[in-house]
Amino acid sequence: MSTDREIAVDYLARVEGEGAMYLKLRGEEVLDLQFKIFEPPRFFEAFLRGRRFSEAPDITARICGICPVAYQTSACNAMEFAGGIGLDGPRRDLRRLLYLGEWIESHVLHVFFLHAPDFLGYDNAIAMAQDHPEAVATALRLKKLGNSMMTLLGGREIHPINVRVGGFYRTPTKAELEAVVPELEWGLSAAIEATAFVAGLPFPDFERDYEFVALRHPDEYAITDGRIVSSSGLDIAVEEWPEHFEESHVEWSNALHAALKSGGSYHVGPMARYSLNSSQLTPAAANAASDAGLGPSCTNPFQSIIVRSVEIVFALEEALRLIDGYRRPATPAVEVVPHGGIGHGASEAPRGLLYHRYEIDPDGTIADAHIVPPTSQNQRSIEEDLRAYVTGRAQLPDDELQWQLEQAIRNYDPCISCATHFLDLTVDRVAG
Amino acid sequence: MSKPRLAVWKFASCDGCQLTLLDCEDQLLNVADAIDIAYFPEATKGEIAGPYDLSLVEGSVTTAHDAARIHEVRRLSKKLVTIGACATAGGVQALRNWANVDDFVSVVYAHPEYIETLETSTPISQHVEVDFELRGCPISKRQLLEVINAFVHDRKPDIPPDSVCVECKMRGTPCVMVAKGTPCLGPITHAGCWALCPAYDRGCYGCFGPATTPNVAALGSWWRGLGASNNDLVLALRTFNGYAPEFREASETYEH
Amino acid sequence: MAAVVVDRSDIGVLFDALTADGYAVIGPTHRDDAIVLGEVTSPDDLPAGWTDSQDGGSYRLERRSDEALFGYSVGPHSPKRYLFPPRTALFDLDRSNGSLTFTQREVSTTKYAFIGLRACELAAIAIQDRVFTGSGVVDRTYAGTREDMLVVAVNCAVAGGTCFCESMGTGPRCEEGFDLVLTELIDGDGHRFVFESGSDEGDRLLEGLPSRPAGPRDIERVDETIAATSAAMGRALDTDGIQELLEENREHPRWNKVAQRCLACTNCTLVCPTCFCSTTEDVAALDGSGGTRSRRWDSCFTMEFSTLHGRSVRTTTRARYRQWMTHKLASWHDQFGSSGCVGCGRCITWCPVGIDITKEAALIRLERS
Amino acid sequence: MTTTAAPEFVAEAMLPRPFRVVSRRQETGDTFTLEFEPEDGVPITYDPGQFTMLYAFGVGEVPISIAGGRAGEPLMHTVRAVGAVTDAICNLPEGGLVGVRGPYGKGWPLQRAVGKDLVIAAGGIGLAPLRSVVVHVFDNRDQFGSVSLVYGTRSPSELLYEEELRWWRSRFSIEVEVTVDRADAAWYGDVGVVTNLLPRITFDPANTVAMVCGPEIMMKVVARELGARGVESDEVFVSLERNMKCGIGLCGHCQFGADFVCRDGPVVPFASVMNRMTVEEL
Ligand SMILES: Cc1cc2nc3c(=O)[nH]c(=O)nc-3n(C[C@H](O)[C@H](O)[C@H](O)COP(=O)(O)OP(=O)(O)OC[C@H]3O[C@@H](n4cnc5c(N)ncnc54)[C@H](O)[C@@H]3O)c2cc1C
Ligand code: SF4
Ligand code: SF4
Ligand code: SF4
Repeated sequence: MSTDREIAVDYLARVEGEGAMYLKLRGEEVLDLQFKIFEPPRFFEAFLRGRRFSEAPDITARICGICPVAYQTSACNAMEFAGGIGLDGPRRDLRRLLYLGEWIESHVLHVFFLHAPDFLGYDNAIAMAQDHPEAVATALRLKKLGNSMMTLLGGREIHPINVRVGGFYRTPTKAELEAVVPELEWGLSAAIEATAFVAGLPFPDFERDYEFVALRHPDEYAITDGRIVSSSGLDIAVEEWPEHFEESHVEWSNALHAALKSGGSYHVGPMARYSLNSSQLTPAAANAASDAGLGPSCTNPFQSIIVRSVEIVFALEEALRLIDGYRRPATPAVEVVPHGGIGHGASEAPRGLLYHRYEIDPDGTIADAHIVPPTSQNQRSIEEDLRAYVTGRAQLPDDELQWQLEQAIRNYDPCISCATHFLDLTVDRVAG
Repeated sequence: MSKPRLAVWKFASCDGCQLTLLDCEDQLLNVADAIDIAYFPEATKGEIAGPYDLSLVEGSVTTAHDAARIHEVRRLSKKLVTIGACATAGGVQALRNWANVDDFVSVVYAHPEYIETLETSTPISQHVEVDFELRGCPISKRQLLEVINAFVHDRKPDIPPDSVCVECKMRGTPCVMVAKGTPCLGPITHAGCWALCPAYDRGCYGCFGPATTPNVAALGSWWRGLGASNNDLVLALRTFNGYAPEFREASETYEH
Repeated sequence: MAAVVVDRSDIGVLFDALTADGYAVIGPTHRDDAIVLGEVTSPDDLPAGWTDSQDGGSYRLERRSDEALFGYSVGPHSPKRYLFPPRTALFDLDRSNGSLTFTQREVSTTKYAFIGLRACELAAIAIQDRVFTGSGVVDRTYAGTREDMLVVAVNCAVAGGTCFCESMGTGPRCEEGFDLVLTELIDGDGHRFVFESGSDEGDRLLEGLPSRPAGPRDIERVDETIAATSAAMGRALDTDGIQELLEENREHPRWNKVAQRCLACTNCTLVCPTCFCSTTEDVAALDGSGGTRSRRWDSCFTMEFSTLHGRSVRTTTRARYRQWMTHKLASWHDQFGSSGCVGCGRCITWCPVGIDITKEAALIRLERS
Repeated sequence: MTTTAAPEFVAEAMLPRPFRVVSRRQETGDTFTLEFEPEDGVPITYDPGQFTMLYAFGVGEVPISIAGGRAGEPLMHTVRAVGAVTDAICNLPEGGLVGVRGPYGKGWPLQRAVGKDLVIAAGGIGLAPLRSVVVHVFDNRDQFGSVSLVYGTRSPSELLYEEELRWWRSRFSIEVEVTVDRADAAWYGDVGVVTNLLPRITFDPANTVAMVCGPEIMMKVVARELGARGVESDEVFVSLERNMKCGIGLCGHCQFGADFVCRDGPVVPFASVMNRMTVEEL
C-alpha cells in the first residue's frame, strides 16, 4: 500500500534569505511541489520612483548584502545606457575587478560554507573545521581576499560606497592595487587545489537538459556587460530583454517567476556561464576545469560547486591580469547625464544574470524601475530539478530525501533576499 | 562553564548585516570558541533550541507574521541587540511609510492579492524592548565584534555616538564639504564607519543614521547654500535611515 | 649665523640632507583638493604653484601665476597629528594565568623634520609643550616625538582669508621655535629662499647648503614680504580684556544664537593645533586573556565628553560652544599662561557651516553685559 | 619652563599597577566597599580627599575617592554601581584584580583645620571621601577643637558604614548627627535634609573649617547655611565631581572654568567656585 507523504521544510538553512519547500507525494507520484519564497517584499521598484538616477546604485545595492556590486553594476549600466555612454578603459577594468572580488567572496562563501557541508554531512563550516581545519582556514583566507579587493576598490565589502554612474568616486593608484598581488598569487594556487578537492566530492547521478542563459562578450568571459545568449541560440542585446522574457506571479511565492516568452524555464548562473562561455576562461581556470573532469558544458546541477570553484580560479587569474595592465585614469568617472529615456543594464551576478530597466524623466528622476534578479529566473528551474530528482528516489526515508532536496535547492546558491520581489521544505506524503 | 548561546534572526532585510559576522574571517573561529552559534540559518543547518543568551536581530517588521514573531524572539532571548539600519530604523523599505502600500504592491506584483504586507516598515524597538541598537547599513565589523565582546564580558559596548566628522578628522581627510563644496551628512550622522565616504571623495549619505542631537536644520541651510533644493534634502534624509525620528521629522519639514 | 640665500634649484639638497640624517621629512603636499601634511622626499612633492582661498566653511585651491613652493597658508592638518596622534596605544594587558600585568607601550622613535611650518604653528607647538610637558607631568609620546624633532619654518608670504595671527601676536614672522626659517622670494632676482638659523642644528644644515650671503636688498625684500602679509590678514580678533569679557558673559544671548547654527560636529576642535582633549579606549581579546588601552582624540563638543552618572553636564550645544570658546580665549590664560588660540583660522575655515570665532567674540563684545 | 613637581612620565602615570581585592562588603543595594592590596607590595600613601583611578579589565577606568587605608592597612574604596566600570568593580570577587593609579588631586585641608573646630558634612556616597578624614580625626583627636559630622541620605537603607557610624557616635569625642530624606518603619532618627542638622551642632564660626561632600546642590546649600552662621566661604571646602579620563590634567574632561578638577581639586575652597556653581551646564 502506498501512503501519501508530505515533506515540508519551513525554513531552508544556508541560503541567503527566507524560503521554504513543500512536496506532496503519493507513492512515487509528485502531487504538488512548491519552492516558496516568503521573504517579505521590500518594494524596491516602487520606491525607486521619484529618486534620482544617480541614487540607483546605492539604493539597489541594498536589495542584497551578498551581491551588492552586481546590483550597483547593473544599475550603472542601465543609467549609462540611458546617458548614451558605455564604460571603457581602466574604469571598466576597475568595475570588473571589483566584481571579481564579489565573485570570489560570494563563491567561496557558497562553496565552502553553504554547499560543501552538504556533501560532507556537516551542519556548517564551523563543524566542518573540526575535521578539515586546513580546508576551512584556506577558505577563510580566500574569502577574506575577495573581501579585501572589495574593500580596496569599493571602500567596504558590503554595500560599497565607491561605485557611481560613470565610474567611481576615487580610483586606486597602481601601487595600491599591486599591494594585493602576492595574496592573489597565493590565492590562485590555493583555488586550484580547492577545485581538485571539490571535484572529489560525491555527486549524485543527475543530469538535466537546461536552457542556459548568460551574457556573452566577444573578448572575455562576460561579467559586467555583453549580449544575452542562450543554449538554443538566442543572441540579443540587453535592451531586447523585455521582448524575449516575461515574469509571472505565482500564489505561493513572494518572488516573481521568469520565463522565456518562447516558452519554458531557463537556467542562469555559473553553470550557464560555464556551459556557454567556457572557451573564454583564462588558462589556469580552463586547466582546473579539465582536471576536475568537466567538459565544455556542465548539466549536473550538483556539480555547480565545481563550476564555482573554477570561476574562483578564473577570477583570481583575471584579477592579476587586470592589475598588471592598470593605468590610473585621469578622472575617476565620466559625466553621465540621462536626459530622459529608457535604460537597460545587465551583468553576471555570482548567481547569474541580473537585469535592470529604468524609465527616466528628462530631469533625471526615475519614473519606473524593473529589476529581475537571478534567483527569480531560476525558480522554475529549481522546481523542475526537484520534481525530476524525486522521481525514482521517492522511496528514500523522509529525512534523507529532505536533505538531498535541500541540497538540490542549494545547488543554485539561491539568494532569496534578491528574489523578493524569496527557504523551508515541506514534504507531504498523502496516504492513497 | 557552558558557553553563551547566540542566535541570529532575520526580518525584512538584505542579509548584509548578518553576513558581516561571516565576514569577520580572522575572528570567526574565535567567536565560535567563545559562544555557541546556536541558531543562524544563513550559515548553519543545525539548530539548538532556545532560550538564547544573545540574539542579534537583522531586519525590520513588515508583515503581521513578523510582528508576532519578534515577540517570540524576545521571549527566547536574554539580551536582544538589533543590527543595522533595517532593524534599528526600519531600513530602506521604510520608504513605504510615506506612500500608499497598495500602490507599492501593484507596482511590483501582478497579483497584489497574494502579497501580505503591513502598511509600514518599523524598527524592532517599536515592537519589543531592545537592549542595544547597532547602527549602519551595513553594520561595521569592528563594532559588531565589540558588541559581542562586551556581551561576553558583561559590559556596555564602547560605541561612541559622535558624528562621522570625528572619525573623518582622525583619519585626516580634508573635509569634502569645505574643500569641494560637496554636500555631506557627516556632521549629523552617527560615527562607526571610519568616515568612509569622504575618504573616497564623496559626501556621507547617512547610512549609520543620526548621531546624538543632530542639528539637521543648520546643516540643511548650509546645503541649500551649496545649491541643494528642498527635494534634495528630502531625498538625502530619506534613504536607509529615513524613518529614524530625527531624520524623519526633518525630512517632513523640507517636504513643503 | 647670518642670513643666506639658497636658489630654488639648490633647495633639494636640504631634503637630501634631512633624509640622510635619518629624519622622516613631513611637509605640505597636494592631496584631495587640499594642502595637507605628508611625507615629502624632495621639493617635487611640495604643492608648487598652488595657493588657497579660504573663508568660513570654505577652502579652495587655486593656481598661482608663479611656481612658488610655499605660496599658500595653513591647511587642515597641523603638526599636532604627529606630536599628539589621533590614536596612541598606551599599554597592553595580560590576564592569563591568574595575574594582571600592564606593559607600557614603547614610545615611537621616529625622528620628524617638519618643513614649511608657519609662525602660528610654532606658537601652537609652544602651547602644546606647556600642556603636555609643562605642568608637572610629562606626556611621554609627546615629549618623545618632540625631543628629536627638527623644524624648517616659513615666513608667510600670503595671508589666508581666515588668518588672524597678527591679532594674537603669533605671526606672521617666525620668531622662535625653529631650526631654520626661510622666506620665499620670487622677483627679478630669481626664485630663491632667504634662510636664517635658529639653532646649532640649523647652522649645521645651512653649512651644507649651496648658498650665498644675503644682501641688504634680500633682507629688505623679506621684511616687505612679511609686512605685506601682516597687512593682508583675512580676520582680526580684539583680545583686549577678552578673558574678563567671556567670563562675565556666560549667560550672553549670543551663545543661544550660535548654538542654532553649530552642528557640534567637533571639527573646530580637531583641526585646532592646540586643542588637546583625549579619551581612552579599551580593546580586549574575546577570551578575556588580554587587551590594549589606547588614548584617542576627543572633543568638548561631544555629548559623552562631560558625562556624569549617565547624564551629560553640557547637554546643550550652547554650553558646549561656550565651553570651547571660553576655554580657548579665556581660561587658557589661567591654565597655561597664554591664549589657547594662535589665530591660524582653521576652526573658521574647516567649520562645515562657517562659524567664525572672531565674529562670535566681536558680537559678544558688541552686546556685552 | 617651571615645573611644580618632579616631572613624571605620563604613559607611566597612565600605567596602572595591579591590586587584588582582599575584602568586599555590601554597604547598600548598589554600593560596595572593597579593600585592595598591591600585587607588587608597594602601598599607596595618600592624603584624605585624594582619589585613585581604578581600572576594570577591558571596561575602563574611573576616578574613585580613597575611603581609607592607613599605613599598613589595605587601600579602601567605596563604590556605587552606576555604570559600566563601577558595575564591573562592584562585581569583583575577593581575589579579583584591578588596576590602580594615583593617588591624585588635592585632598582635604587637614593642616589648616588644626587648632580649629571642624564641621564635616556628607550626603550619600559623599561620605566615602570624608571617611578618611573622620579616621584621621580619631587618630589625632587632640589637634582639633570641637568636631562634628552631619550626614544625610535619601533613605535609611542608603547609609554607608552603619557599624562604624554607630561606633563613631558611641565615642562622644565627635558629634555625629544623621538624617534621612524618607524614613522607613525601623528608622527612629531624624528625617529631613542635612541642612536641618546644622543648627544643632556646636562650632565657633570664626574659627571653623568645614569639609563638605555630596551632590552639588547639597554642597551649595550647606555652604550657604554655614555662611549664614558666619563661616567664611574660604573656610568651607567642597569636593567637586567631573568626568575624568586621566586624573592628571591632560585629558581635558574635568575642566570647571579654569580648574582641572583632577589636579586643582577635587577639594577646593567654596569661595573659589561659588560663582561658577551657579552657572548652568558650565
Ligand atoms: C574625584 C572623584 C571621586 C569620586 N569618588 C567616588 C567614590 O568614592 N565612589 C563612587 O562610587 N564614585 C565616585 N566618583 C564617581 C565615579 O567616578 C563615577 O560614578 C564613575 O566614573 C561612573 O563610571 P561608570 O563607567 O560606572 O558609569 P558610566 O555612566 O557608564 O560612565 C561613562 C563614563 O563617564 C564617566 N563618568 C560617569 N560619571 C562620572 C563621574 N561621576 N565622575 C567622573 N567620571 C564619570 C566615566 O569616566 C565613564 O567612562 C568619583 C568621581 C570623582 C570625579
Ligand atoms: S541595514 Fe542595510 S545592510 Fe543591514 S540588512 Fe538592512 S539593508 Fe542590509
Ligand atoms: S567631510 Fe563630512 S564627515 Fe568629514 S569633516 Fe566634512 S562634514 Fe564632517
Ligand atoms: S560616511 Fe556616511 S554614508 Fe559613508 S559609510 Fe560612513 S556613515 Fe555610511
